[in-house]
Amino acid sequence: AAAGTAQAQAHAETPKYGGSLDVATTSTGVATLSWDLADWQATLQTRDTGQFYEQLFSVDLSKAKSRGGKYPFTISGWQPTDAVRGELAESWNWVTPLVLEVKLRQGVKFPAKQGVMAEREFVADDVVYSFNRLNNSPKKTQGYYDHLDKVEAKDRHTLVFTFKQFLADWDYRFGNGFFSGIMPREVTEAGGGNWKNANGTGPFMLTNVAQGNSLTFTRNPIYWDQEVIGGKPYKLPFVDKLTHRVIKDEATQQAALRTGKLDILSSISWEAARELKKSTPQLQWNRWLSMAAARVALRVDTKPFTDVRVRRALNMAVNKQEIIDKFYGGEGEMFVFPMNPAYVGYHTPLKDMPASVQELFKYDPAKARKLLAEAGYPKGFAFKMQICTCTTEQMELMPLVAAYLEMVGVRMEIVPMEYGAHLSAMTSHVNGAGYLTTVSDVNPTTSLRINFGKGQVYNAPMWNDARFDARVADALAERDEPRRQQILRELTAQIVEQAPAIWMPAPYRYTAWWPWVKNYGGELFVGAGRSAPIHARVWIDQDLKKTLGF
Amino acid sequence: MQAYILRRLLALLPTLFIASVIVFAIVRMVPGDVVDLMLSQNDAGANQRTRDQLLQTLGLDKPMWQQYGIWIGQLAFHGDLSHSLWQGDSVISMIATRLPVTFELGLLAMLIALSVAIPVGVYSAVKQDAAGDYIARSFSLLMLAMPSFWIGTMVTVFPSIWWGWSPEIHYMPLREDPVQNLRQMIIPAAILGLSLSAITMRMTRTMMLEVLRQDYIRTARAKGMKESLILTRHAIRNGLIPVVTLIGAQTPILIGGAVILEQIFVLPGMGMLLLDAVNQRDYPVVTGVFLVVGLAVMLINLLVDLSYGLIDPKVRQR
Amino acid sequence: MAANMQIHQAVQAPGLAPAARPAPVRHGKFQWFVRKLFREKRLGAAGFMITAVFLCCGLFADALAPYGMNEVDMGARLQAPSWAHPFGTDNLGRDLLSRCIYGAQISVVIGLMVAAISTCLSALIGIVSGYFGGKVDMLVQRFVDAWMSFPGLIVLIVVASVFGSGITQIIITLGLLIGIGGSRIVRGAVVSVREDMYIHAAKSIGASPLRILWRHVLPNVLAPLIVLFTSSVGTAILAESGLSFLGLGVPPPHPTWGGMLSGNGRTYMLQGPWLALAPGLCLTLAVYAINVFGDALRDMLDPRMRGAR
Amino acid sequence: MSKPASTPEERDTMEDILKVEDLQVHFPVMKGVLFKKQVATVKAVDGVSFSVQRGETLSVVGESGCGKSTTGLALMHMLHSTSGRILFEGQDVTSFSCAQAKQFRRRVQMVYQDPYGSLNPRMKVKDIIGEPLQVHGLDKDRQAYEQRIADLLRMVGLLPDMAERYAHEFSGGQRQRIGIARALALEPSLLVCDEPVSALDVSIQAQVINIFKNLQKRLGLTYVFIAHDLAVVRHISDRIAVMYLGRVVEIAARDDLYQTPKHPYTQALLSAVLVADVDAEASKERVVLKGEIPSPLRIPSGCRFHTRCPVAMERCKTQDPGMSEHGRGHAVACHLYT
Amino acid sequence: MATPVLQVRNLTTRFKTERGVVTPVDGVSFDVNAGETLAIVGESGSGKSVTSMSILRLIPSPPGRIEAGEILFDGRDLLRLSEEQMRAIRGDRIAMIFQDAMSSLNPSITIGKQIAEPTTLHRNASWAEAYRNARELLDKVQIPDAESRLGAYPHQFSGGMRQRAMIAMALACGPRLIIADEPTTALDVTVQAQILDLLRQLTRQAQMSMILITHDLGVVARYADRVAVMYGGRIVEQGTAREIFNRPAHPYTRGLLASIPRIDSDTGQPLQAIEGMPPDLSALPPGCAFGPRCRLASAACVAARPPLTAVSAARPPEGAHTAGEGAPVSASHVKACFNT
Ligand SMILES: Nc1ncnc2c1ncn2[C@@H]1O[C@H](COP(=O)(O)OP(=O)(O)OP(=O)(O)O)[C@@H](O)[C@H]1O
Ligand SMILES: Nc1ncnc2c1ncn2[C@@H]1O[C@H](COP(=O)(O)OP(=O)(O)OP(=O)(O)O)[C@@H](O)[C@H]1O
Ligand SMILES: [Mg+2]
Ligand SMILES: [Mg+2]
Repeated sequence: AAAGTAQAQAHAETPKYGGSLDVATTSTGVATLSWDLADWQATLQTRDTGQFYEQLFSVDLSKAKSRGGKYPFTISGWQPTDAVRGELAESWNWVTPLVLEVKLRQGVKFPAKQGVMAEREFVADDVVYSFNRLNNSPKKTQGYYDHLDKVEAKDRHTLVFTFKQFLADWDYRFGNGFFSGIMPREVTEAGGGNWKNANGTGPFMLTNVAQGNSLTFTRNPIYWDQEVIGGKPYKLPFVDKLTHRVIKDEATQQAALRTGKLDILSSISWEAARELKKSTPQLQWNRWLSMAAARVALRVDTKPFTDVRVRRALNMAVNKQEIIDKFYGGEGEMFVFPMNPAYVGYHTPLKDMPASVQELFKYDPAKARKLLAEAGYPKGFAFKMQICTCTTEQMELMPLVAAYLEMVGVRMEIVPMEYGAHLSAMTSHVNGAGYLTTVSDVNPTTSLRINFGKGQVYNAPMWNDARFDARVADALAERDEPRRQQILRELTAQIVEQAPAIWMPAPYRYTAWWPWVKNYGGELFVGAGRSAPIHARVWIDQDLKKTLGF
Repeated sequence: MQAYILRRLLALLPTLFIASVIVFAIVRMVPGDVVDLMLSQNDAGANQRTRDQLLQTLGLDKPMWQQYGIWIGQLAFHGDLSHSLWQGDSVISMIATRLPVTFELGLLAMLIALSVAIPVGVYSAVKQDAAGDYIARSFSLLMLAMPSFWIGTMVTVFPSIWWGWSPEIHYMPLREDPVQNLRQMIIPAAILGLSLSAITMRMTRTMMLEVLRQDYIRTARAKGMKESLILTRHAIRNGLIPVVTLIGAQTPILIGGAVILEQIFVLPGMGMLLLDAVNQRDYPVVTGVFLVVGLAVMLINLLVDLSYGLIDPKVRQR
Repeated sequence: MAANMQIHQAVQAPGLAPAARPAPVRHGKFQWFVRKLFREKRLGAAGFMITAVFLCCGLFADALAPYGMNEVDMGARLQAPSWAHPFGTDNLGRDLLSRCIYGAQISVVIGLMVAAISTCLSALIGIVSGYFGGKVDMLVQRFVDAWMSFPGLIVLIVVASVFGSGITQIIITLGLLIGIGGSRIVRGAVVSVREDMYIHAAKSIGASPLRILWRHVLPNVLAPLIVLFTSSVGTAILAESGLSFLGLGVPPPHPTWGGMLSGNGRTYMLQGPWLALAPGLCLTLAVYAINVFGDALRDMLDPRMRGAR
Repeated sequence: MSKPASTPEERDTMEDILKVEDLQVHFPVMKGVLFKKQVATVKAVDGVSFSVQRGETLSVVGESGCGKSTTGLALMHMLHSTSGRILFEGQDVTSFSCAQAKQFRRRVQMVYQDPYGSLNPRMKVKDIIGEPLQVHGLDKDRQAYEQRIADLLRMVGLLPDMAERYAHEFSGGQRQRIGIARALALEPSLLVCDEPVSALDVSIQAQVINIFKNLQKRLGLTYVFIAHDLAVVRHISDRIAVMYLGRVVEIAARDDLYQTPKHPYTQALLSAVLVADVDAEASKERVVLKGEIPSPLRIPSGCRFHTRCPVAMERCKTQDPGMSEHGRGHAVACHLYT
Repeated sequence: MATPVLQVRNLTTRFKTERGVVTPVDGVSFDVNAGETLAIVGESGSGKSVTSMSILRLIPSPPGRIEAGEILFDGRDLLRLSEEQMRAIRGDRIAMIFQDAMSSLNPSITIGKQIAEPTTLHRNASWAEAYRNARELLDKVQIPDAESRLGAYPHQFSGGMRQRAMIAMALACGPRLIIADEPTTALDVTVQAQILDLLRQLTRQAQMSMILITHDLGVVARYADRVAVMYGGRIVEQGTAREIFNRPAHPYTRGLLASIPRIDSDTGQPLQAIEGMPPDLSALPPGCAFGPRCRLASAACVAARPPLTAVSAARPPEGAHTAGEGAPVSASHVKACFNT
């Protein structure tokens, strides 16, 4: 990994070691779940364990926009193929169409942990052990590793993956996804669920957990990776201490940022950002499109949503542009689901979509009324829409949507539900005719499958189309990425046109950091939900911090 | 009297038992179970097999009464409140880290509430319908009328803009740095305490008005006692029973209901634990928190009941 | 002396039993009450007026509100107070004055209903348990203990998820929550009244327990009950706002003061302070008014205060 | 309603309306703050027996704190008695069924010693007095009911106008009269009066006592009359029981007792009576009892009175004298007479 | 016996109630000399207690108010003293025994503490000393087992015991004037005798003065030096005990004396009571309050209120004052009646 030379100027300052970094991460809603990777608890788990349990693949941060590249690295589940970089893997190649050989990086070491393990080298057996442990966990998502036959260590630093069949997602499933962490045997034997035992090859070591308040990490002194700045390599990480804050209340988060108690605040609403820019002009900013695209799923197995005309009519009845302009202050995107614009190569901009799709995003109450009349609802109808009380922004927005619908004679009754009940209604497929979901689409290959595949937990509209499912499967089995992209683009247009949901615009969100946070451009994720390599590269300009009065 | 206390303590057991059965069942019957939530953690989509497997692993496939039997058995024989379904930590240890925070917050709030409520209540009873009464009561009622989340937010937002000050977000346990800890606790405790104080203050005023008209107050005056001494020595005590009861009644609010302030001031207390556990449907944690809160409430109510006897000797004879 | 003389003149033929004095002009009870309230309890009278105004707002919201409760006008977003919108508009361009008026409908209804339910419940449980004592008390109090140790939050979530979230559910749940907890206060008061001599006297007359409770115990614990009632109005309105804060409040589009305050009010605290100011003021004023009115009511029901000044 | 009045001749043969057998009322004395221990027992009433016949007045006199009120409350079944039996018309008051208990409450009333404490501060006088009538359903005829309240008030020397007032607006004596009016409202068969006239001026006292006597004549009421004023007692009673430290020490017909008091305590009591005559009082010497007044916490051995008795003998210190009869219905507990 | 300790002049106290103004004390004047016992007797509800509470300014206000008059104690007008100065007098120089001993004791404080309190307040005594003093006082008022009774609560005392506790409390500081409102009503005659003897002894030895309010005319006869008779909120007759008992001048006084039950007489007859109803203090007739019940009443009695006048022409009033409203009354025997 070489640093982009063009940005020499941006990185001209010589980095300094030391200092501490305080961040409030994107999902502050819930404290860490299990510390044991084999508990299969995805997002939040990787967020925190990702600081020390590394994976085979990561991304090349030198391709970040802030460093002159083209990727913002603000989406959690997927990274563009050309940005992937080996982390614990040094190189990999397909020996046969179904056998993958991975050369592991040499000289990577687990640091010593009192009472758990002595310092030792990381070897291929560790990967095999971790994989088998994940694969054999009783809490495993069934079928997750079905594409794999076995994982073996050829020698100390070579791994052989034997596939049953090709899967486009293979690197995500066990490589840079949510269930890919390498946890040494010693830790699991000492008790992997106990944070005091946690120990990995990553840039940080977990030193304290204050339940419901903070996680404290210190730098791993024998971390393997380096960063080249101004042509000079530097050992990582720079900071001595990293603290993850669990702050649920947004006002508190922002106050803490304002007063320098937080160095980085990752997720800020556009409105709060405007205010913060005013009250704290020194802050640095990055804007990114929220992945949590909302849509009011309409159950296609329930009248009147069995009729596509009704579903399309509801889409046309909502003035989405006005929502972007007024509700989101112009800071939103119209077309973000099921293919996020960040999925470069998979996403088709709205203007390139067929007219029948574009039509859905144009406000046309007259046409909506006409469609409804055609479908046999000239006077409209009423339906219940379940919404989670946890999505405050949507709780605000939905009355507005209801008001739009009212104008074409459709009465949408908002049924707020408590978080667990709401989510569970969808996962166990008992949700109402209307159901607001904001579940984010983690990556382009899974997005269509888990949101519209038959029986899938996120399939709130109960979309059930065997041909569609088969095409999705085709795409997953397709080795050629452009062809895969082609299939998925077509499927996206199809599903959007069928309107199994009222597609809602997505707002932009902001990341803010203080100017003393150096070598940082607002990147949020490498791979699935992890931030360790980003934070490892950040250095703190402590003099600047002092000059600014903190 | 000992017999009474003993009886009360013994009565705790069945109460706790019945209550635990109810909570145990209720949290599990609330729509949205833990397995659904765990499944939704998955990005690849899960199927029935995953679900069954999870149920079995978590021991949730057994009939409810069996689950309860196992749980209560562990509690009875090992003093173990089982483990969190998500984290796998022992519930006791989770509560043990959270309880001191809540306890401290509650105690501080209670102290603040009482030290405001009783003097103000007494004052405004003595000065009934005078300007002082109106002002004191108005102030106290304003504290009641302003929602604590609102004050809390103001306290976090405006000082941060005007003076670059915001409440500490790093929780410092009392043991490690008492000064820092108190600095952190005092604002939420004051907000909570002041909002609780209003009701207590009104109760104090009301009871004071009842008491101050009694003949024995006249006797005290006839002895030449100062009004202030009459109040502290003769009056307050006789009006104290409802006030003390109020303290007991406010306990659940203090222990379980301070969620909002814990959230705003980033205090890792029981309220947050409970809220998280409920959100995540972490049944053993919910049940455990409930049991601990319940025990605390019951013990405090026992103390309140015992204090009746101290306050009113007539009640003592039963 | 002068006052004395006037009275003397009012007396007619001396030597008769003075029973023949003309009865003082009798006003209706309500009239008496209002007159006395306004003459002697200025603060209470103000509270009474404000409460009445809010009640009227609630009752005649449809007639009073200049705009609909959910009338969105995205063009008029986040406008500061003006003639067209005396309280300003919110982030959806809804008129805050109208929403506050409709909010009165729901908040005041919630407040009063919850207070009514909870106070009755408190009185019922507290009086029965405190008065009978012994086994009844032991049993009832264990039940209350168990109930109080239920974290209210869980109860609310259970109710919200089993019965759905709605005004009725919130009223009933809050009523139960506040009521059962409050019963201990009533019980405390009853316990100290129970041993009074007049209770013994009533017993010895042969008064039934029901009568003793109703005629003797209740009036003598009325003071804490009134405090309880008026406090719970405030508590309920505030609890609803707390619930809104946690996302368990009255569902949109019904505006509640608490919901407005905890939702938009907080989000737009800096951009549009009036968003919080309007409902906050209503809430504060209502809670304040009901409480001072309650205090005045208590004072006036105290027989020892009768005829003061 | 109450039974027709009995003529004096019948009295002897009539059954006892009230019979008290070996009544004991003990109060525990507790010490300690949280963990209380019973450290002693106040034997407020310690073996009292007497009986009252229908239509007669039994007065109970005795030293202050000797247990008169406690006995009275126990008779009303308002206190838990430690042992002994109280028979009302031959039936144990503790064994009453619900209906019987109500009947009992209707026919037995009490005037409390503490006039203020026993009046509900939140009730108007008319309700206080009218309550017994309401309880027993005698308020159906509104007009008669109000008339009755006015009559009762007038009967005890209060103005019917006062019906609208609250208890705290009355003077001590007026409160006492409210209590009397309440007790008389139902025209009970048995009235337990605990110092009903102590706070009344002599004129009103006379009026009230006359009413008591008239009612007795008219309706055959029975009174248990607890009092300190021996002149009043003489006027009202048929028989008198003298109590000392939780026991009855002498019981006799009125004239017997006043003319030939037997027990030394009774004698002392009578000698201490004051008369409203300045010259007589100026010259009179009173027998003042000497010696430590014993406490019901530590009742002396033997005769309870021996510590203060001017004629105490050696055996009085050890032997408890039982009641013995001397002459018709005149019983006394004293070693002098055994 | 020359200097009055207390001079009450034209004292008027009113209660404003919903039903009108009640005047329980209406222009009352009297003196109390050092070492003297003044008995106030009279109709129940005639204002005796209110008078005595007015002296200590303990009228509940609202609804009560002292409207007029002077109360000179050692030459100082109590009605003009500040609250603080008044406090120094209450319980120390003037002590009061309230009529309703039952409700006048604090139910939640031990008897011992309540008795000890005045000593700590006015004598700066430590609690231990005060308790010792309290014990002695309880002994003095004949409560047996004083030591252990110190720790009892009022409800554990009998009526008479509470009354004695009140007396002990009043005696705690050795006051110059003691106002005893029916102090012995709940006591049996032997204890009563001992208590009253104790009080008399104090008046004799310590020159303590006493206002003794009582209905027991036997007590008055034995212990009072002078007697004031109240009716309908006014003093209708005043004189030495001997004068009142032997030559009662006012018809009410006479009626009262005639109502006394006699312990030695035959009781076949009903007791004699004054006829008619007591007056309503909120609507007193303009004339004599007793007029409506008076056999001797004439037109004059109905028209105007009779002033206090000296009784016997043979003994002219010593102070040579014309007895009338508000005028100091120093004639030994005065009455407010036109006809006797
Ligand atoms: N708070 C009050 N409000 C109205 N009237 C009152 C109040 N207190 C006393 N009175 C009236 O004042 C009058 C005098 O009362 P006071 O207590 O002085 O009588 P008293 O002479 O002491 O009688 P007793 O011998 O019965 O104690 C009574 O008629 C009473 O009704
Ligand atoms: N609740 C109680 N607890 C403890 N002791 C009590 C209680 N009630 C009464 N006593 C005691 O019992 C004894 C008798 O009391 P009681 O009231 O019967 O006396 P009494 O004869 O009515 O006296 P008095 O004439 O003074 O009213 C007293 O020594 C008193 O202290
Ligand atoms: Mg008694
Ligand atoms: Mg009196």
